[in-house]
Amino acid sequence: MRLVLPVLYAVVIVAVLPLLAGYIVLMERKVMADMQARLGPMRVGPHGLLQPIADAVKLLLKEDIIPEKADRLLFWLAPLVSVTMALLAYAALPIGPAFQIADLNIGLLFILAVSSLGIYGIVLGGWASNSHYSLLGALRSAAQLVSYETAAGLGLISALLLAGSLSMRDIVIAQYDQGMWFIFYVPIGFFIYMVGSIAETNRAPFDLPEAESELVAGYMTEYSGFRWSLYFLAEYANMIIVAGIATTLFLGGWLRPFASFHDHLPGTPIELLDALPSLLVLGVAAYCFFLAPKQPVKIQKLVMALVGGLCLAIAGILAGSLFASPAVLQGVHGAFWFMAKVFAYLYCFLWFRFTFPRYRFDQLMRLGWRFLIPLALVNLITMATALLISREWGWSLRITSILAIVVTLAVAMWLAKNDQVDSAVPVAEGE
Amino acid sequence: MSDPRTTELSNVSTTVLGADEIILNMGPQHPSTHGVLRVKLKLDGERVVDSECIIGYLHRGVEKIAEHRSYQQFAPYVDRMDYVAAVSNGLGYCEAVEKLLGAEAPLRARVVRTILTELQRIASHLLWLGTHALDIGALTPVFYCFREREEILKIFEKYCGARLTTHAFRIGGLQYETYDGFEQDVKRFCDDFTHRIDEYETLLTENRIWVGRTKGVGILSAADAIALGVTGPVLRASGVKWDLRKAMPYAAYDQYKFEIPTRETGDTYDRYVVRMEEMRQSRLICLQAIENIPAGPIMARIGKVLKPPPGEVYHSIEAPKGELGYYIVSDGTTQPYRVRVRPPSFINLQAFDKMARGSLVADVVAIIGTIDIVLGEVDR
Amino acid sequence: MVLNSILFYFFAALAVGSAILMVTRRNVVHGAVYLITTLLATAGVFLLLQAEFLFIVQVILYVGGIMVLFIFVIMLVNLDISLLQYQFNRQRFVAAVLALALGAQIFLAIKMGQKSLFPQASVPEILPKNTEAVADALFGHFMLPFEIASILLLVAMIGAVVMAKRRV
Amino acid sequence: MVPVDQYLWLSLALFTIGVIGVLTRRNVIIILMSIELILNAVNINLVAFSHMFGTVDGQVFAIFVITDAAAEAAVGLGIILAFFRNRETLLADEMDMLKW
Repeated sequence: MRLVLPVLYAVVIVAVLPLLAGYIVLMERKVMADMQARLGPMRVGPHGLLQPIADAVKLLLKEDIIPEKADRLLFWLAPLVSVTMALLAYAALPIGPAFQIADLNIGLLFILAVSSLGIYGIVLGGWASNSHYSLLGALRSAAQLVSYETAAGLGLISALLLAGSLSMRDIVIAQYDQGMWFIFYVPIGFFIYMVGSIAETNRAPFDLPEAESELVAGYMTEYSGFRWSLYFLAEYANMIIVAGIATTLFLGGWLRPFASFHDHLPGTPIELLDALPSLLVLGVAAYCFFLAPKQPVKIQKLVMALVGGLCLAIAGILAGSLFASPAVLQGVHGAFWFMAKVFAYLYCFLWFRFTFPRYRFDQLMRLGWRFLIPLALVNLITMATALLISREWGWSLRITSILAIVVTLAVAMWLAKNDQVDSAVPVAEGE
Repeated sequence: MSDPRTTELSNVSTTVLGADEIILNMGPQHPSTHGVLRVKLKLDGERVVDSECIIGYLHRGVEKIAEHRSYQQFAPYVDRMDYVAAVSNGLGYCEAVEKLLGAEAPLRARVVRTILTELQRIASHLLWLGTHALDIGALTPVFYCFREREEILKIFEKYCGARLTTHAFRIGGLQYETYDGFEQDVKRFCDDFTHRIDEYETLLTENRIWVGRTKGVGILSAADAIALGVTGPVLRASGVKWDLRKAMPYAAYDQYKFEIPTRETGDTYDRYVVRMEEMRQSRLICLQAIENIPAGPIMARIGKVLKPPPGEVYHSIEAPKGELGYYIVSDGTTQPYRVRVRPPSFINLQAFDKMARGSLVADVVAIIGTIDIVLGEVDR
Repeated sequence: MVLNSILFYFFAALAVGSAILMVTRRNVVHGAVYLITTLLATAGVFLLLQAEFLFIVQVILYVGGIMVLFIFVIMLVNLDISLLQYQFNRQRFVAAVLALALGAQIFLAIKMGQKSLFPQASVPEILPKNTEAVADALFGHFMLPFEIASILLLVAMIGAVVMAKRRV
Repeated sequence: MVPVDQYLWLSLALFTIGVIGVLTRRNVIIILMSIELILNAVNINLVAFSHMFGTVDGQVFAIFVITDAAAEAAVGLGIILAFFRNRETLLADEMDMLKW
């Protein structure tokens, strides 16, 4: 039993993740369409609900091209490295108190280490393609990843200070014990991590390696079909990973809002929050059933109704677990809240993508090294000081952390003001 | 350097390459060169050391065609030059021929022409804004811009049946009377449009990344701009207050009040600001004109067969992209002896090298976008 | 515990095998990939030795940092020429023999001292909180070396920047 | 439990391979990588002994070794880059500017 459950979880994750990635793409396209005053995919399935499956089939059936002068071994290996490392990181991600493959006591470091290895997929793939666009994209991507990893890591440490543990599980439990999500103690750390994670996953406005008009598609230029979809999967898996890290460290992981009140005031109305997930999903189900008859084609009606039924089943499970033992309740609802937070975080990614223009490479590097990393360091020091004060003098951490935030904000203002050099190209100085 | 005849034996390829220098060809098939412009860049790392625009991929011999068509027959051809501002092209041509004939369109026709041309200016700037923002990586403005441009194109369609290459005007005036509800349509659009511009500006004007990508990029000084013959918003962004609508009023522009927006630095951001302000001014002109469209005929009495007296004429208008001039020589027959077009895009493109030298590759995309070229007009 | 042994021999074979490949490959990028494999296998060995923190350091720093630097540089310098050149130098046979002799010496040394070195393969109690223990050691007893190491890194950083700069 | 001497054999093997690499290869990047291999072999020893004695001192030393490796790699690669820019070669036996 000690081994069966983790293996089961692993199988579930590997099986579900491609599907999930596909539906995140659909979500992306729908959100983009909504922000741009259009409809997005509407043809395949009702409201494009089957679009990801059609896309997947298309990708798998495409011809697999290996450039003639490519390094065949590495060309073959690189996407696998990318996707393996992305999937490996899920081993330590707690998607709920019960749903975690392994609770390592170096959990966070493990995830960071493994996902930092994904860079090899990019660099080797870019090199193996034997194309200038690929190589340049790969080098840019790698430089960007290395730079922003530093900033993101420093942002994470500010939350680690509060948790006092590297185990993902303990971090969440620490937030439960302290009665507050860490985002409220270290909002700036969260901000830094967010920017860093967007850059790490090569998303807009930091998507230079992929979308910069002169680099075509960056390191993926020469890839097609299945290999390309592996890269794609890795990218979206990485997005979920960074969202999962942010959720665990800053947003309370699987905890529902006001989780700690549960202990303080048993039986109070705040318990109603437990019913919220099932009601929400029930609402979605009702909406699906409302839309089903309006679909133009019979099969679309059927699919819509099936989706509604699925939502109904999920709502049932969520509601049913309310009456089961506390462990089951926590497990099921924990997974729900975790996924809800992950998707909220991912939504921000999409939001940024469709709002901001793209940085230029030198601006990107300047933002990373001259703004984010100094800010992260200052944030770390102020937070550590706040923690020390509250420990030594017995002040409330809430007060000292606010002081720390104010100081850090002042420094941020100062940094931002100093950064306001005009964007003219800096005078050439070395590489 | 923008001479179409020197394609391969160009200054860029013949100069000796330094140790870390490479030649990069952007285009003619490239998402951000707006059609079939080919830019040959000499790069030191990512920095542009030298550049050259190679054009002519869309050359159709428009000027030559003119010599074998009657004056009226040639009118639709001019729409195909700057195909995103066809109405303005038509206006310039019609007025040039009218000048040659010594005729003038009736006032009503001139007012309607003004309204349509200003709408066309807005449409052209909208297209520029959308694609320029897209080049710099902002994905969303292009859809908003096309939404509003659609409204303008609908007005064109209702008026003359065509959306893109409209052939809206005839020599001597207008072919069609305005349709019922024309004023209301334009007014509704103008009333709505002011909020829409605000919407674009909230997305871009104050946006740190947008400012970072455009400010200080592709600077063109006023002296350089004048020396290169640059016109239109590019010139005005460099601080030269020159607008043919004020300097040599044509159509009905002398009747309306409007400002000529200018900026000082002449960088990409300034050109953006100038064009945004121009859209607002165009909207104001439309509103003023729509208030009071005089009654009367829409066509001057010029006869069916045009035989201008021998002579030559140069007439230019302020097209969305700059000074659009027509030089027409008549030998007294029904066909022009020679038509020469002064396209703003072609002349403005000459400033590219000046702007791009010393910038990064990523800026080249922004600079091509900011000049606002249409290759149909550059190559003719 | 059998699993432990199997894993150890697996990692050891992987490490040695890819180390040999690294030294013999013509293509430098392939060599780097094999070195990465060796380093990862070593990281696995560290994990078996319950040095979790070192495992992470090895992966993040060695594999995720230093080797990326290597690959970067390999890609920056032109490879095509060096692929055609002869890969081993003139003194290769002598050098190989000498290296093997050195290896044999160490082998003998370990073999002879084996008994006295390891009186009892006493299995120590499992270190429960490896990260904390390392942190305590680093920031307590080894504070001064730690600071010196960071100064070393600073110096190296400045040196690398100066070296790699095109125009000083 | 794997006896400690097994770790020493592994370390010895890696060390010898590294030495062979340093002494026989011409490509200076491979030489640098072989040095990394040697340092890595040392680390295995340190950690193995650390495990045997039940303290973390060896691991701390290993961390210092890794730090050193990072510094060495950074400076070494910087030198290689600078050298490559000037001489267009990566071969150690062609780096003979100081010989006469």
